[in-house]
Formats: sequence, structure tokens, C-alpha cells
Amino acid sequence: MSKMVYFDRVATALMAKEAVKAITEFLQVPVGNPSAHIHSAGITAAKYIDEARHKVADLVNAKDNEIYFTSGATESNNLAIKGYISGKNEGEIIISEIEHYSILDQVRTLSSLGFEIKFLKVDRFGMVNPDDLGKLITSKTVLVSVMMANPEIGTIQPVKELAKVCGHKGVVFHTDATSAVGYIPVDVTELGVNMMTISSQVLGGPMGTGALYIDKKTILKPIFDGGNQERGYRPGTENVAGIVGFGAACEMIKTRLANESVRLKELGNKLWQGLENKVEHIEFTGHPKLRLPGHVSFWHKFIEGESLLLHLNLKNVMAASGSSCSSNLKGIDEHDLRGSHVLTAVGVPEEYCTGSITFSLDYCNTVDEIIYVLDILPGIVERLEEMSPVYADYIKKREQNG
Amino acid sequence: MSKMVYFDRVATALMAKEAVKAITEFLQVPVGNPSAHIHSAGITAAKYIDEARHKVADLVNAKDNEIYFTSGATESNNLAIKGYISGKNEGEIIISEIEHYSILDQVRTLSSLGFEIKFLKVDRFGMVNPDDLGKLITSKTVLVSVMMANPEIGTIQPVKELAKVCGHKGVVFHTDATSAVGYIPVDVTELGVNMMTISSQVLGGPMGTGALYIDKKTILKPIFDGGNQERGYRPGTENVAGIVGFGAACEMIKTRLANESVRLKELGNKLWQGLENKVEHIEFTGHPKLRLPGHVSFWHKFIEGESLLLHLNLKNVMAASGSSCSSNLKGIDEHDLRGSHVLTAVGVPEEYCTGSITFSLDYCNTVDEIIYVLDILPGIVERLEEMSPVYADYIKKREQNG
Amino acid sequence: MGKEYPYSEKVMDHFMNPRNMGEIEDATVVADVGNPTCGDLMRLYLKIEGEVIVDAKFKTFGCGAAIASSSILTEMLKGRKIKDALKISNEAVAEALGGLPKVKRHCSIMAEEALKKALENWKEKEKS
Amino acid sequence: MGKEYPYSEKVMDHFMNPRNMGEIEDATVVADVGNPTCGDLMRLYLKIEGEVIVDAKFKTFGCGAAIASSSILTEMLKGRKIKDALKISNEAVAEALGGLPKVKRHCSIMAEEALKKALENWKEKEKS
Ligand SMILES: Cc1ncc(COP(=O)(O)O)c(C=O)c1O
Ligand SMILES: Cc1ncc(COP(=O)(O)O)c(C=O)c1O
Repeated sequence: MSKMVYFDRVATALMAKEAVKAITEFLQVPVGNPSAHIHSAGITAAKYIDEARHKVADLVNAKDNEIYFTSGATESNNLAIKGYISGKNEGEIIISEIEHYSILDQVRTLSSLGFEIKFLKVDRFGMVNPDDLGKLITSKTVLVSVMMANPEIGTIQPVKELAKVCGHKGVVFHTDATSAVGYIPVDVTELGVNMMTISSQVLGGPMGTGALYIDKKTILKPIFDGGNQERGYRPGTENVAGIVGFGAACEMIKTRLANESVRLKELGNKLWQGLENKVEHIEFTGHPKLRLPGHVSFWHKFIEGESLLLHLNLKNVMAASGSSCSSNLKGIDEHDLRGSHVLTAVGVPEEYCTGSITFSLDYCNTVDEIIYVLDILPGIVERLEEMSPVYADYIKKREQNG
Repeated sequence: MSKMVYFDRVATALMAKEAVKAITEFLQVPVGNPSAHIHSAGITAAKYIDEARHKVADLVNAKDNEIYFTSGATESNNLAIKGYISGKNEGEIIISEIEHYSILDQVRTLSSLGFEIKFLKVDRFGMVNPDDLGKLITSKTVLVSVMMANPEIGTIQPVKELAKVCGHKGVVFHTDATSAVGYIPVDVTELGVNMMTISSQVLGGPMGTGALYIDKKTILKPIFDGGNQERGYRPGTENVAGIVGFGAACEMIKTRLANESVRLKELGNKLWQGLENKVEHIEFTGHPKLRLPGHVSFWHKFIEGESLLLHLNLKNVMAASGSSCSSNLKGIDEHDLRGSHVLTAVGVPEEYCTGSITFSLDYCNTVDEIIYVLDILPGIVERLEEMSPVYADYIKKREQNG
Repeated sequence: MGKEYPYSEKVMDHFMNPRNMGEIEDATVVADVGNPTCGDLMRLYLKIEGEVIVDAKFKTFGCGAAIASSSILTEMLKGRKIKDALKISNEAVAEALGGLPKVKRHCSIMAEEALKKALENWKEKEKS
Repeated sequence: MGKEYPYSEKVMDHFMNPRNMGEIEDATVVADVGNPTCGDLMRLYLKIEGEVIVDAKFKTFGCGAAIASSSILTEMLKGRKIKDALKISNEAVAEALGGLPKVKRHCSIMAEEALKKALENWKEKEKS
């Protein structure tokens, strides 16, 4: 394929043309600082932000004034936890064991500051159990955070039930919906969450922008000191162009979501079945049904993930090893290479935990691309199996056993 | 004038066409997440960031790996102070009394956490004295932060001398160069600062991106927990489009800076002299010579600033009351309207501290615009004087005294 | 002309074309009120005949909202009976302007205070 | 074809076209080394005659850098005297590849370890 086949939406979707258009047009408008409330150039910038805010709110059925723009999901997650915990000195925090580093590393720090951290376990499909959450919560629990969908293994959590458990016990509930909003319908009111992280780039907006939904009952402190932007929750001049693109992508997704999630599901199923039929020795990860549409993840018993990805890339197919951190080639030392805690949590043996493959599809992807990938993959796998001492041992053993 | 006359660069310069072009072109390139180091789409994004980093570094004569991208000056200032203080429990911090809120509000918080805060005084021109700094530093001093140029009154501080004082005493020195980089030549190596905040939007790049220069001796902790981006100092997927525009603006400015600062200085002088000749009862603020080129700031004894700005805006001239916070019309209550601590510090009477005017010019501005503003301003002033009870009293008194 | 304004159309209109701006040479009462938060100062002139405010003028040093509040207040006062004028609240002033930004509510309060002060001054004067 | 690669040209070349991949049926020694950080496993086959490595092959389960390190190591070994082979360091392996990302240095270390282990095995064998 001469065209790039892009299967890495969970890391970043290719930008939606609607978002590109909105930003490109915005860049032609001479605007000032949105906090310059006195002059037209500033007010114009502020209006762009207000419009985008409305579009983001609309996608998740929030009120406009419950949406706070940030520089992305990492910041939203940090604002949710640090912002809520700020001023408290102790208490219990519960998170699932498969959270993103931007949640996981925070609670590690909090644990050293005197908070007790409890981990909500997942089953082999990566699914948490609301009953387990009910049992973990005590009178000391201050905050629960469980992601809506896992980017690496695709599993979608029962967020509504989790929020209900928290609601009953009067505990604030945050969900990191980075990999969910734009993929599946998300309605904050129906879900009953108190805070929710939203990412722009996963739904076709630009990278480096995002939002935190915060309901009116939940009070935070900002992470940054400074101006009054985002009603004081997020000081600093806004990334206006980014926000405009984020809004445009939300608007686009909203109209297409219903159809797209069906279409993506079909594509995903086709890919899954094709892999099952054509490639031996693979194990799928995540929940077989309750998963992101168009998301297929697996590991191969005898092949390391990166080398598979490199070969795919040589054939113009871009996919990911579940977490981009585990393929962090620019780290300072080996400590920056982290095996996936998500795979470990669902029971994948340690040595494969840098080796899983995630295909995550997008509204740009077509059935031809699925066919193409299913065409080239067996050859790549064969080549790497031939190179693998583990595979050689397996064959020898199989021959010995007749 | 039918064209907008934009005199509010210290809040945000109009975007340079080079930055608009770079972003527009970048948006046409299909890129992935720059942390997806395995596939071409990710690597391409990372290369864009590297190139921009080089351009930013080049503008301030830093090494590429001393530049850390952030979401803007507020975050850079927070990273510099919070990141450096993190893990310490006490000590003295020295800042000037005319810092931006993103510095000032931080030290207020730190003061409640057990740090001692000392304020470096400014003279009536808004200038600090390096000798005073030498006297303030003790063995307990951990950090000094003094801005390079004040956006409200234009005064440029003797940063090199301040850095030298800190260097001798072994104290880390940060400078908020938001309003300086791109306006005047800035060379971190020659200045000898340890950390420096750089903003994109003041030099013609997009809003919502910035950088912190950190020399190799100075070790910080990140504010956010999460991934390994920006060598671990700033987790979170990068605002790639914003960074690309920031880089392009730096590259443009670098070639034009020498000529532009001369040209802006001349325009600024023309405006200053024109005001002096044509408008009675005004007082200029800031240093008459050691100030940002093209920056003219003043207050009027009998007229409130906002109403002057509103009239200017009606005639298509966009200018600012020194700090955009003091014109925060979207605040939640009156506490969000803050009089300017900068004006107070240079001795402007309290009642005028929401009323100063800052004209800050840009490479887009022309001499015709200066002439236009000097043309319309006397009429506006007269109209407002006529409405002013304070002016009426003044006239009465003058008449009584003959 | 810029396209976007920080205030509602009504506020902008009163700011640009303030009604009853100026002094009343033979005013019955004059009242000064000021709000240090904002450096505002409002001077209200009333001419009262019998129980009726027959003329009202103002001079104001202040922001757009302060000028507009002053202007609309004088409009509301002209021809009004004292006892009705006493019922004019800051909310009524703000409402008449089509609303004010939250942070500018003190401007309408200043208008109410100027009115109250002027009428108190008048009562004092009547008594003596 | 994608345009940008995560590794140097040389690494990519050795990854795509690994030299001496496979088994030596009548190898003098075989050594397995692995690095749990990365789930890598390298198996090195050497055929030694007198003091000279006459053939070297490998099988590797691992990332691009691990495969490339294995490949270039076997190239460096073929026809080399044992005492010279012993001098091959991980730095030499990485250098021969035109450099490796810092986080992937353990791959060249793995190559060195495989070599050392194979030669130790050989010494043991010679002794016995
Ligand atoms: C579930 C989840 N949360 C948060 C993040 C952080 O997003 P960002 O890097 O855009 O800040 C990611 C990114 O991969 C993610 O997958
Ligand atoms: C001197 C100075 N520092 C920091 C900032 C904060 O910049 P930003 O709002 O882009 O984060 C400003 C903004 O006005 C400023 O003038």
C-alpha cells in the first residue's frame, strides 16, 4: 500500500479534516488574548473558546460551564486528582490497576505523602467489578478514579455502575475517558460521574489540548497559580487554535458517532476474525465484546512486539505496542522502558509485556486496509518466527512429542 | 481607520504569517503521536518538535536540550518555581514586587507552606537594584526570580547583573522573559541565568505554548505525573501544531530582531513625544530609556483607563490596561478585579491603578498608525475629561487660584 | 469599527451617548459617591420641585459600566416622584442596561448609592 | 514505505536483512542469554576451529535493536581469532551499528554477553 495505513488512534487519531479546516480558518482571523476583555480582538478570541466549549459540552451532554480546557489528558488527570486532593493530608484513594501513568504515577507520589492507595483489580479481560469497588470503599475514601476504556486492551469499564457505587457512598468519582469519548457515546449526566477527562487528539482534534468535565458539586484547586482563565481552575493564556480544532472535532464526531461505532465494530470484528484464522500462536487481550469498536489487541507467543511493528511500518502500516511508554526509544536509560502493567494485570507473562500489538481504527480506515493488513501479517509473523529461538524450541518440543 | 490598529503585543502579538504558514502546512501532514517512536507517523511528529526546539534554542542561544516545551508562560513559571522547590520544606525565595501573577501567587502559596518570601523593591521607574538583591540574599535563600521586562510599564531589568549576584552566592536564578524574548536580543549564555520562561504568543507564535530554558546544572521535578515527554520534565502529549508555530515565529524573529528593535524604538519614541505634546495631564510609567522598544505606557489624572480603551476600540484601536487581569470582565466577583500591584509599586495613586494604558507595538505596526492614534486620542480624552467630576474640580480649583 | 464589545448593546449605547451628562447649575442637591475597588467616582445632580425630580445630570470618572449606569439612572429619575425614585435598586439599574458583567455589579450599586445619598441630602436640607 | 525510522540506517538494514540468521547444525558451542527488562532472548551458535571462529549464527527473540545487534555481532565474529573476539565490547557492537538509542544499549550488552558466555562454554568444553 502506498497510502499510509494508520491503526494507532488510541495514541492519536489522524486529524479530522473538519478540525484542520477550523484551525486553518481561525489562523486567518486576527485575534488578541482572550483575557483582553476590553477590545474586539480579545473578545473575538474569547468567543471562539466559548463556541468550542459548547461543542465539547454538547458531545458529552455536559453544561458549558462544566467543561474546563487543559493542555491534554495528562493535565486533566493531574488536575482532577491533585486539584481534588489539594489541602487534604490523608485518606484513601482507589484506582484500578490498569490506569494510565498520568493517574498511576500520581497515586504513587500521594502514597509517599501519607495517602493510602487501594487498587481495584481487573479480571483476565481487564474488567473491574463494581461490587469489588463497593467493598474497597471505607469512610476514609476520598476519591475513586477508574478509566472508561483502556487504550491498550480496549476493555470498556462499567462506569455508570462504578459511579453509582461512589454516589451511594458519597465519594467523588473521576473517570479518565481519554480513549472513550469520540469512540463510544458518553453522557456525563447519565453516567453520573463527578469528573471526566476528555482528550482532543483521540477524537480527531489536535494534540496538546483536552478538557476536564467537573460537575458543580465538585470543588478543586488549580495546579497552576496565575490568572483567572477557565474560571480560575486553569490559569494561563488558552491554546485558542487547539481549542478551536478540538471543538470542531467534537462537532464532527457528534454527528457521525452512531454510524461510525457500528462501522468500526464491523471492521474490528473482521480484523479479529482474520487474525484468528490466519495467524497462529496469538492471544487476544481485553474483553472480547465489551471493548472499543475497531480496537483489536493481542500478543504473539514467540514474537516480540516491536519487531513486528517495525515490519508493519516498513509496509506502511502504523500500529502500536499498547502503551507508547513501553516503546519510548528516547528515554534516558532503561528505566524509561516500562513493561506494561496493564498486560501484567490481565495475566500476560512478564516477558511478553513489552510485546503486545494494538490496532485501533478510526473513521478514516477502510475494509481494504483490513484486508491488506491481513494479507501481509502472516508473512511477517513467519519471518520473525523463523528468527525466534523460542519458536525453534517450541517446534522441537512439538516434534519430540510427536 | 478601517483596518484594526493592534497595539496589544504584550498580551498577545498578532500571529506572524510565518507561524500561520508553518502550522497550516503542518496540519496537512498526517502525523501520529510523537511518543509513538516505532512508526513513521509518530517519528515525523517528533521531528517537527525537534526542529522547533532547535529554532527556539537558537533564538536565545541555548542548547537544544536545555529547552523544554510547556503550555505557556504560566506553566513555565510554575514549573520553574514549583519544580525547583519541590521536595524542599523551607528557605527563602526572593522575587521582585512587580512579577506577574503566575509568580506572585505562587510565592503567596509557598509562604503559607513555610517558605519565607522576600520582595525586591523597584524604584519609581520600576527598576530593581542588583545591590539590593545582594543584600537580600542569605544562606537560606534557595531561589530568586525577577522578570526580564514588565509588560505593563515596559521597564527592562538588569538581568545579567542580577544573575551574576546570584551566581556569586550560589543561588538559582530564574527570569520570566515572557515580554522580552522576541522584543530584544536575549542570550541565556551571556546573561548567565539558570532558568528562563519564554512565551510563544508575544513573539508572533500561537497562544498556549511556551518553553522553559533550564541549564544543565539546575534539576527540577515535573509538576505533572505521567509519561516521559520533554525528558520527563513535562509529561503529556505535546501541542505539536503549537510548537511548530512557536518555532517558526522564533526563526522569523531571529532574522528580523536587530532591525525591528530599532524600528520599534523609533515608533515608540514618536508615540511618546506625540502624547507628550498633544495630551495634557498624563504621566508616563516605567523607565524612559531602559524599556521595551515600541512600548509606551501612561495614566491620565482625570480619566479612568477602561473608558479610554473602550473609546479607542470604537475607533478600531486595540490597546490594554497594563495587565489583562485588571480588565477581567468575566470574573466571578469583584475580587477578580485586581488593581495593578505594578503601578502601586512605582508609586501611582491607588485610584489610578486600574486605569493605566499600555500601547505595545509590533512588527506589523506602522508610522501611519501612530499618526492615527495621535490624531484621535485628544478628542477622546477631551470627551472623557468633560464627563469627569475630578476634572471639573481641578478646573474649578485652577480658576479659583487664578 | 471593532465588531465585538465587552458590554451589552444597551451599555455600549449609554457609554457612547451618555444621557444627561453635565452639571445642573441650580441643582437642589449634589451627591458624590465613589468605589475605591475600581477608582470610580460618580457625581449626581438633582433638581427637585415639590415631590418630583424635574432634572437629573451626572459626571462620572469610571469604567464603561459606571458611565452607563450613571446615564441610565438619570433617565430613570427624570420626572419621577421621590417616593418612587427611592424604590430604584441597583438590580433595576443593571436590568435597565440589559445586564452587567458580574464583576461590574458594583457600578450599578454605585448608581443606587448616589441616588440614596442625594435623596438623604435633600431630606436633611428640607428639614433645616 | 514509511519515510521515517526509529533506528539508524545501519540498524534498520541489519534488522531487515539480518546476516547469519539461523542455526549451525554442528556448532562447537551454543549460548543463550536473555534480558528480562525487554523480554529479549538471543541464541548464539559458534563453530570454532583451532583458535578461530569459522562460523557464527544466531536466533533472536527481541526488538529491532536486539536483532540488529545479533546480526552485526555474527558478522564481526566470523573468521576472527578467539583472543580478538574476546575484545569485542558492547560499545563496539553499538558503534558498528552506527549507534543505538540509550534505552536500547542493553541489546548490545546482550550481544556481548552472548559472545562471552559462548566462549566460556567453549573453554569449559576444551578443559573437559
Ligand atoms: C487512557 C489515557 N489517559 C491519559 C493519557 C494521556 O494523554 P496525553 O498524553 O494526551 O496527555 C493517555 C495517552 O496515551 C491515555 O491513553
Ligand atoms: C510577564 C508575564 N509572565 C507570564 C505571563 C503568563 O502568560 P500566559 O498567560 O501566556 O501563560 C504573562 C501574561 O500576560 C506575562 O505578561
